[in-house]
Amino acid sequence: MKTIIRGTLGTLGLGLALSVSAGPVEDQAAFQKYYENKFPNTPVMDFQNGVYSILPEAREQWEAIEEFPPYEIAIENGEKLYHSKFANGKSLADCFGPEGAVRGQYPFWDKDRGMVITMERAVNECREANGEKPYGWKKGKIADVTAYMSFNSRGQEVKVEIPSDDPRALAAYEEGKEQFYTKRGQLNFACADCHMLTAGNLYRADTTSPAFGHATSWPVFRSKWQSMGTLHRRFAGCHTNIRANPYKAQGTEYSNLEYFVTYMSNGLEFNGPAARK
Amino acid sequence: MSSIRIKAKERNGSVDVKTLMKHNMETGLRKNKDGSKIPEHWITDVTAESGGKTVFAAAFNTSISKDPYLAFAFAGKKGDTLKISWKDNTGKTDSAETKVK
Amino acid sequence: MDRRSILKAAGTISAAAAAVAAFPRAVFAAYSEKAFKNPKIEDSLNELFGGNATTPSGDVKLKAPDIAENGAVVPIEVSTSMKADKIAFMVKENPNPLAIVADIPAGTEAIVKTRVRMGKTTQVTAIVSSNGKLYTASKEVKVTIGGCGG
Amino acid sequence: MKFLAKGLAFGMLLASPLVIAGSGSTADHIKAATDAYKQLSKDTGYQWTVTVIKIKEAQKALDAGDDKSARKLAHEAMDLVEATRQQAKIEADTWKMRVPK
Repeated sequence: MKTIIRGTLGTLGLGLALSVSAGPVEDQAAFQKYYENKFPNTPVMDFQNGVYSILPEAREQWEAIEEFPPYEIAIENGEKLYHSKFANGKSLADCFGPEGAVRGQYPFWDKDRGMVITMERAVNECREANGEKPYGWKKGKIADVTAYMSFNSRGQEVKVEIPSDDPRALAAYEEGKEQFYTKRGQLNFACADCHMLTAGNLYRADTTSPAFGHATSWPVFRSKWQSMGTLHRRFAGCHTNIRANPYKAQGTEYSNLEYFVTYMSNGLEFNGPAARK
Repeated sequence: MSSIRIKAKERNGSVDVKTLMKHNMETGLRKNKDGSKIPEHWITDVTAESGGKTVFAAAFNTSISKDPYLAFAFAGKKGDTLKISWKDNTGKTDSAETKVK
Repeated sequence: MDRRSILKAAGTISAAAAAVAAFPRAVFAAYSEKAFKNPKIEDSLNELFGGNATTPSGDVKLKAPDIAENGAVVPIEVSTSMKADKIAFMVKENPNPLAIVADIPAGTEAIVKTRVRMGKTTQVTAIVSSNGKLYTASKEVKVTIGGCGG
Repeated sequence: MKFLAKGLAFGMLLASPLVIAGSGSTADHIKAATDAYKQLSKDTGYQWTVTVIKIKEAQKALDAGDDKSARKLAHEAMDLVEATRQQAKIEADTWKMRVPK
């Protein structure tokens, strides 16, 4: 199987003229197949565990960390924030229900507004609609609140939809896709270079994770940060690593990228928050 | 809220204890942005008591990771009270109690 | 919620009183400057156990990764089937190798898990005190720096 | 290679006649690099951190009265903008071949 894939890629390398006519459904199937072929020993559902799905040595340490994960403190903080009353007497629970177990509904395409709505955006919009200031996008309270909501949503299926009756949704998906596959920054890396074509290889001292499953486990407590962070914080960090100026968190670029990456992981389960290196 | 989270579960007469203590555990080696050293500040001692006696105790160096994690096991049963306390080098203390599950 | 916090500012009388109340038994492992702020493992052992003669033993189980994912958070586990009264853990290349000393009173199992920091690739050693003797297990942990995660 | 060289020359002409001509004040050269960076970023979304750093260094050198270094840094920044432009141009189509089928 591996050789077939390689052969195909080789042919593609010659044929720039080939169109990208495949739709999201075909994209997704080919994407997931790619990883299943590349990592035949990884059970499909395990891809939601990031690099630990392919790296046994690191997985043992990760499991030891998960015995009492550092994000539990964030979940507790998040629970308090989630239920604390706004000035108008309401709380996030009025927007997202008693436990905020809504992770499986995001990100989604909002036809009325013509944009991708992420869970972080929905949280801040709920706050603003109730006369509160929005949280920052990358860390702190937004990460705590979404840690709580994600924790209560564990096990929900990733099933991002790209409504076929709105061409703008497909356009947003295509933008995210292009973002994923284009080389950026002075180091000239695409997301796909590290996290697809050479996923599992060492980059200096680190093994890159498969992109299949990338969007399932957020927010994340990263040892490097020694704190919680959102997916867009990580996007920005990755871009900075390859010497590309990051885009704004929750801007169109990253929201569309999240839309694409999460759609690629359809069928897995949301399992955040998580601990990562 | 206490800085200490405890999980204590009994199995076959033995209580598995896992605890996480929120503490910066400053090594004294890190520097502020202005170049001045951040003074060392860390938990030096941890004690676990159950049924009026100490069931576990430990002393830490600054090399224990931030938000220290500690796991141990002692002879006990469901419903026992377990109290865990820490003390740091500035004299601060904290403690938390839980019932064994 | 049956958790009660007695967190108090340092230096106040109540904090001092609380500290005393929380640590009624001086016989148990108490932090000691001489043992912990000491670059020499032998000296630390002398301070802790009144001797520094050690014997490697297969009965001391040390679990630590071959390659640390992150040097700031390295999970370790020390256990033994021997009847132990104290367990200690050393990180040789750290400025002060002694990381933790744990008391194992009667009725408590000889197992300790924690997470430690190590600045570079180093030998780590678990020390078990049993019947007045010290038994050890050692291994090397590689710490890599650089890349996207570290 | 021919394509690359042509693209480069073309880009430079478009973005910074000042640099090509070698005339204008160093401040102009820094501004030209800054403008070119911003315009390219706006047009294509391609933006390199190193370019911003170079521009800052150039400004710093200029402020310190080191005109020669400042000018050199400004030109290096412009080179980076041009390299970014090439990346954007190449990637406009090339990314498609990385998509698995």
